[in-house]
Amino acid sequence: MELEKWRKEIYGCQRCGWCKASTYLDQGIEKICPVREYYSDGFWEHFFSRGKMAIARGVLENRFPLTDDLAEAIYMCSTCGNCEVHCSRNYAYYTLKFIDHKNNRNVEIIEALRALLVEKGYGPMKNQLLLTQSVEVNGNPWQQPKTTRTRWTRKLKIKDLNKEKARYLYFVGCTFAYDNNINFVPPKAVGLLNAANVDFGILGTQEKCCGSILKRTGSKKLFVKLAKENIEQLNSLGIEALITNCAGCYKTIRNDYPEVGKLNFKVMHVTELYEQLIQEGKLKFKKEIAKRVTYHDPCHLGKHSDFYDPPRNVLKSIPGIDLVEMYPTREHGFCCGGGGGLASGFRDLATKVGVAKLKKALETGADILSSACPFCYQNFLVALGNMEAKITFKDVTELLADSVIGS
Amino acid sequence: MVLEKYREQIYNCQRCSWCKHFVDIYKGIDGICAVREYHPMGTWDFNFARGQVQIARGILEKKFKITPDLINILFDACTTCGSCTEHCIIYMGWRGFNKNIGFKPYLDPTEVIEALRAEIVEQGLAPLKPHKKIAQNLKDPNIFNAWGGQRKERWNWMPADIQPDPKSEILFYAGCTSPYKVPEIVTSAVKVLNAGGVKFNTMGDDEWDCGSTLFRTGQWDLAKECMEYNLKKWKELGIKTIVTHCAGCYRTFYKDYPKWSGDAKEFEILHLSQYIKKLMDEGKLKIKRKVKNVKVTYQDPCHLGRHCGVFDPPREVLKAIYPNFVEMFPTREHAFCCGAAGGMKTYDNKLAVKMGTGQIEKGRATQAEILVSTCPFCLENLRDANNKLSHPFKEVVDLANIVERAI
Amino acid sequence: MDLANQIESIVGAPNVSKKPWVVWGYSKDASAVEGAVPSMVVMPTTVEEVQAIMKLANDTKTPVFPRGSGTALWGAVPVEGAIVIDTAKLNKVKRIDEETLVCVTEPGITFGELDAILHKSGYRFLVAPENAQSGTIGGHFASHGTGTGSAIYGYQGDCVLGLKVVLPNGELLITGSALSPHNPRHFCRYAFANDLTGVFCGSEGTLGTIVEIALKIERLPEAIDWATFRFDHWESACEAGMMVRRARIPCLHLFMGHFGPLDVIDPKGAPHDPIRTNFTIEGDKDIIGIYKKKLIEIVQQYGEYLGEEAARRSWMERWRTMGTMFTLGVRAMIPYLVPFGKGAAIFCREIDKVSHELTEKYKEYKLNVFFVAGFGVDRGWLFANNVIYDESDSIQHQKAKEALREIQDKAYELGAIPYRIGTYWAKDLQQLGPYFDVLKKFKEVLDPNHIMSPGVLGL
Amino acid sequence: MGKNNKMVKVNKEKKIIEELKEIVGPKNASNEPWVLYIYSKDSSIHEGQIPGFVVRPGNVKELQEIVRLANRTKTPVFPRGSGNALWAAIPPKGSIVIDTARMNRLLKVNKDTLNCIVEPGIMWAELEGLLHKEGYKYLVSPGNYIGASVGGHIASHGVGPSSSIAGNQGDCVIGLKVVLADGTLLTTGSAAHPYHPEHFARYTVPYDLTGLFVGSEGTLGILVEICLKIEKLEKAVRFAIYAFKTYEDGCQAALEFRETQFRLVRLMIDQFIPGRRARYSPEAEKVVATTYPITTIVGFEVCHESLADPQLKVLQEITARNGGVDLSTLDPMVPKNAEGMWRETGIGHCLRFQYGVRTLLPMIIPFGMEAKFFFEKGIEITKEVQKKFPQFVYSDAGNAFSVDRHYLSGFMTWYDESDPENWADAKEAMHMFQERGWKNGWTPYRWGTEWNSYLKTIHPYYDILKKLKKTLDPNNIMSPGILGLGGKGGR
Repeated sequence: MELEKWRKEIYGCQRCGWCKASTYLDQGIEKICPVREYYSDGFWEHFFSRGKMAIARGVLENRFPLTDDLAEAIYMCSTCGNCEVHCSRNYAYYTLKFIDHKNNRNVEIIEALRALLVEKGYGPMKNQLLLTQSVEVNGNPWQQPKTTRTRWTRKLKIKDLNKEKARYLYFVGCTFAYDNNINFVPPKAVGLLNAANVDFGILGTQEKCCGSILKRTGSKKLFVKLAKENIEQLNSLGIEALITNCAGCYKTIRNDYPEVGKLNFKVMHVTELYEQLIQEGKLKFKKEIAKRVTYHDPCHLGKHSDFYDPPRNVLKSIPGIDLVEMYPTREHGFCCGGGGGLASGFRDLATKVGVAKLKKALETGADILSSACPFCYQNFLVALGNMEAKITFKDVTELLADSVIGS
Repeated sequence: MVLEKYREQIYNCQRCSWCKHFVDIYKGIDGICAVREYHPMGTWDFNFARGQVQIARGILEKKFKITPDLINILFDACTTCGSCTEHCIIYMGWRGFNKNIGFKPYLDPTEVIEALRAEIVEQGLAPLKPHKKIAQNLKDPNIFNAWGGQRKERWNWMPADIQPDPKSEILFYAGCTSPYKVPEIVTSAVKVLNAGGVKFNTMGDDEWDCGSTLFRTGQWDLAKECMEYNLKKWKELGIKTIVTHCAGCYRTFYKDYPKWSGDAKEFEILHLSQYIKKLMDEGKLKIKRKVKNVKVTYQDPCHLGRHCGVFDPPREVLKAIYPNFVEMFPTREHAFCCGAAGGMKTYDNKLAVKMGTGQIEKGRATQAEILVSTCPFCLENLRDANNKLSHPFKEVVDLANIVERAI
Repeated sequence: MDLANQIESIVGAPNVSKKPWVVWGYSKDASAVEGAVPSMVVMPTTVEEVQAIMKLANDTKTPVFPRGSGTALWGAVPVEGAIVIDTAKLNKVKRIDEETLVCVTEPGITFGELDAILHKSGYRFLVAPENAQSGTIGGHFASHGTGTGSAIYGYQGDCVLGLKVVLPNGELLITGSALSPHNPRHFCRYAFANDLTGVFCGSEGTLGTIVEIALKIERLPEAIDWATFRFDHWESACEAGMMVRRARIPCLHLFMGHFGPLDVIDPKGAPHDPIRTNFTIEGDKDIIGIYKKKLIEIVQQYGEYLGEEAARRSWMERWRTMGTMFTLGVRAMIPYLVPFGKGAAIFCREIDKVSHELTEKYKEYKLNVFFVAGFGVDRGWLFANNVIYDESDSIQHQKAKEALREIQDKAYELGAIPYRIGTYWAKDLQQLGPYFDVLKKFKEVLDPNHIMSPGVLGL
Repeated sequence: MGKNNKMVKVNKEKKIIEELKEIVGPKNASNEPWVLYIYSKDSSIHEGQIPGFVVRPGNVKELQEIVRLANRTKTPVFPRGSGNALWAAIPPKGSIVIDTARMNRLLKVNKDTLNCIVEPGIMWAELEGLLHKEGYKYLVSPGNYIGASVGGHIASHGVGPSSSIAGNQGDCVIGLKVVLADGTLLTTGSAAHPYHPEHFARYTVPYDLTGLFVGSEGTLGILVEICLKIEKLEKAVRFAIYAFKTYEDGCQAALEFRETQFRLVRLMIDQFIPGRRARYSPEAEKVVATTYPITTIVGFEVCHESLADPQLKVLQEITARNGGVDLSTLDPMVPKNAEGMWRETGIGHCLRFQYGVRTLLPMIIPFGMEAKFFFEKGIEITKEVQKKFPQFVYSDAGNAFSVDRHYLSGFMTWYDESDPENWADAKEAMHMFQERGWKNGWTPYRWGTEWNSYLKTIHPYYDILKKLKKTLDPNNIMSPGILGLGGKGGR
């Protein structure tokens, strides 16, 4: 059983309750768990991490049978990992930086639990099931035919790595590729890379879902299968690095794949590359963007991959942009609500959380909320639709492109 | 009913029990009622003023039968030293400690206690044996004094070389205590007066008694007889000024007589100490020997100090001879009673001496070697006490002796 | 209609659950004690609901277990089949009275949340627990807790002016000045004859369910300053702490220990001498300087001044310092009180020795028993002993409990005063003769059916 | 009742007094009518009640014996400190009055843990003297701290002029030893510990029973040992009088004084009534009488002389901010040092007694601006009563001293006990005060028998008191009647 792997951590829970509420006014921290704070019944123990740890322990000691509503409780989580950051057992790691390893791995444990539930047929949630099945069938969660994956490349001339070699692979990811609301972002990225004449290509219709969604929602078997295929394919390309626009893909490929198989290339988030290019002076800014911008850390990038600065540096380097921080920020930053299958599983809650985060952004008086993740993008769009707010959302790529290429 | 006259006073008692154990940490006052501090049953409420005033109230309201041990308490539990009066809130207010209060209730606990005793006598339940004896002595023409010595022996102490001057308007009143009990006081007294070139008259064998003891022990009728007798005699002798060395006599002349008779106001009453001071100021009396190296301290006789406010003359005289004069604490109006007064010595000598011992100890605490007083009662009692002690004073003497030695 | 349905009809379906996997989550606190699984958990949202629940439980003689945040370290765990009343939804601040400096709040709010609210109006509570993050007001008061601020403000009990308590029979008891029908305000604790407020202070849920607490508050200090000192011996360290208290320097926190709580932890156990003390003082901006001067003046006679950084950090992280120990592994803690004075130093040395002996004794089980002293509380010290073990290993867990019991008994004999009882000290409480009898009598009066937290306090 | 029962009663009494004398010795027990009369009354407006016996134990053992005897014979006992309560703490008929006067020792001064352990009979002033010698002081003492015993003040959770920061007497007690109705000796607080019976912490073993006996006014047990908080005696003190135009300003300033959290040992607020007080010098009085009728009297102490003036400055700023003036400079009578302060508000405070026999109805009101309304209302009430009973002198209810988070104010009437009619009227007047005060939200704070009828209306609080009473004192021998518990008793 997957859970066994985390036995020590599960029993390690101190039950101190920091994952329920942690207030640090000087750092602007007032709330920890989006579910506890914004779900109507969130006050129940099992809706925040401590309770989930207890359940995991109960499962190990098999104190009770699994049930559907137990499953629901476990899926009621955006796996944002704020609890992990605030876990008293990780205190010396995150805050004091005395030790180099996490003592507790809440997110992993929750995903392990979900894996168990799927195994036993209690998960994933109904709407999530559509996505996972779609991944199996179409190689993408959005129930779209494989062939339309390249729709966004129309009128663009990009190397096809199935045919020729290139230094980098630009891994678009399903969401940016298929979602018509946001699929104008990849072209901009391509534009930027071209502008800096980077040698890169794409997999076109041969690109398959990274499997993030499977991993998050516990479809472990499918994920491993998919991951194997992908690793094989990617390794065969002989690329130096895989670049992606998607925080989800980034996390999955960078953090989760290695557990399945070795990778022979580096995994980079586009913003990382932009940063390089800007430093090397390969990107020239044409246009000034006199705007106040605040940056939201996607959990998959920030908390899970410890990836905070590149996007910020990029934004800072854009002339005219005044980058302001929300409080709390970075590892303490609050989730957008889109992650961990929460958006697909529990739409309303996801929206509530998104709205809450938007309010935080508004407090900074920013005109633009920026991020580097399609899920955040999606969720914020919904949230914006649900509130009156003088703030727009733009992906980092978008902003950079506006300044470099001009629109 | 004697008490009726005191009804208002009695009901004015606040029962605040300041008279129980007044403390002034900065003046070194810790307790004021000698009886409460030294009486074996002192801490009973009836052993200090509040209780006795309540008894008076009870008698007025006829709340209980007057039993022998109640009477015993009344005479055993108070030296009428007046310290309770001094520290009575109501009395302080009346005397104007607090200038602007709306109206001024009056209460003098000591007065009430004396009235209480008179009441008992009036009801024929007292005087008690020892006090009755005094009356009998006084009524007996062969004795004619309080202490039962022979009438003809009264002036035996008078130095041969000093003769009373019948024409003088100044009367030296010997009283009955010193001539029979501590004659050296009166001897020195007259010597001092003589040295001051004072021509004085005496009442000779016709001297009877000031009535002090009678007033204190409630035998007011006889006391008043004494008063009438004295006033009459003084008029006959054409006296203007009465000088006495006895605090008891002084108090009676100065405070009691005016209360009962209008004529009393015609006479000037001087205590020996006052008179000596006067002589010294006028330069008639020269101090020949100052004693620098010896420490002396002074016991305020209640009747002189607290009752009549004569604090300074004796001190000034004393300081003129013994520059090295020290105060014992508490002192002046807060001074403890020596224990003899109010018929205590005659009624309960043991207790009286016990109180005296207390005073001696207080005195010794100042490192003084000589204790001076200006009252035969104090002197007698303090000497008794002094003889009992392991570290006694070198001597306990009257101011008169001191002065005599110095000139 | 069974109990669950009846309760459901009181609080509504979403607020009650008896699902085994739900109630399981409520079976433990943060201590080493294995709790029993309650029969159901109910989450009332109003006082009326609490009253109804209690009444029902009383009529059916079902044990009730009020629960704050479930973070007790002294074995406050429910009994088999109990109804756990989770106060999480009773978390509203009723009123902040800036006139009388009182804040009336429901018990379920965490210190952190309350702090956030008070700060907005420029006020603060006086005493917060070590684990103010998730600890609730109710829980802390019910176990008369201490923590930051205790050095001058004393116990949580000292900071409470009045209560509203639901008694087992469902009646709502008000204590303190709020009793007056014509001025039902909390501003004086000793208003109506006997002070019943105190009776519930430390009752740990054995007498009733607290539903409202009036906390003393004060204006935020204009300035805060810090100082850390190093001492060579327990004597000097203890003496210094005592002297600062004696001079009544407004010392918010006075943490004495083997290591400043934010120093690096040697994973093999707490590093030893030198002993450090962190002082945190408060005051008006133009006065605090003088206080600090005075403080240094006093303490320098005993130890070496190390500047303010360590103390500052330890203050900034005051509510998370426990984490430094949690990172070592699951921690069982036994807190107790020791009076100021020579005795304290001797105690420290003794208990420190004992801790090492025990670590030795349980070497094979990889237990880590250690003593890090603690902080000043009014007229004494709050010290604690820690046992660090791995709960996933049942034998180790067992041994940890034994070790804990040993260190506890030892401390008790050395004169430590048990101060949070739970089930840890229950046995020792019964030694107290007449005192315990009176406790029992009380219990009798207020809770004749013994439904309130049976087992806790050994009642 | 028949002659027969009379006989039985008489015999019973004879037996009891004999036993009492056996316990404490013949000198310390009495049932002489005149003795009983003395012990029949406190300082309140109510007539006394003649007890059956007065006994003065010298130690705990004796006291326990007495209580056991009482419990056996079901005779009420009535512990008595100094007998100057102002709220009708009056012994029940035929009860055994236990006079604690002989249990008046200071047992211990713990400088380390800053507390002292005393027997209940000691006078506050005595204790103060003893502590001063050691260089320490207690925190709160009653207004009449010269006459009052420690035990009495604790048992009635008293407050005093120095309560501003220290709070209620209940806040100053660390632990107690109490003799319960069955004669057992109960120790509360940390001293209950078998291995280490030392008083230093109140909230240790669960349930703060200490508080239960603080304010019980002798209805649950008899205090035989009290552990009081003490603090170092500070030489550095400052004292000031500030005057304000209105109650608004005064109360606001007082609130801000309090918020500074300086160690205020005095904080009084007070409305100037011409010819009422000698507190002001003529110069100062001019100011007060004309434009600044509301005065606040502030005294504080500091741990270091260098702190005194900066703190004083802060207070002055607050005063200025609230449009007040500083009288201290004007007024030579303003104390300059610790002794002065002690005189001013120690003895000085008691001098209210001077007006003669009087009722005092101590009541508490919230701190802060709201107090203003209470003061004004209080004055209104006083006027109303005054209209009905013009013959009395009244204290306006517009003055008070601060206690932690509230003020202690109250209503006062000076009357003449020697005139029965006048006395009866005074009672009537006081009942008016009680009734009006209560209705207008003044909270009574010491109970005796004075408030019985009111206390009985408070549920379930009162029921619980009764239950507790019943369990701790099944035979109802502890001061029955007080707090309306167990039988009529009282007046």
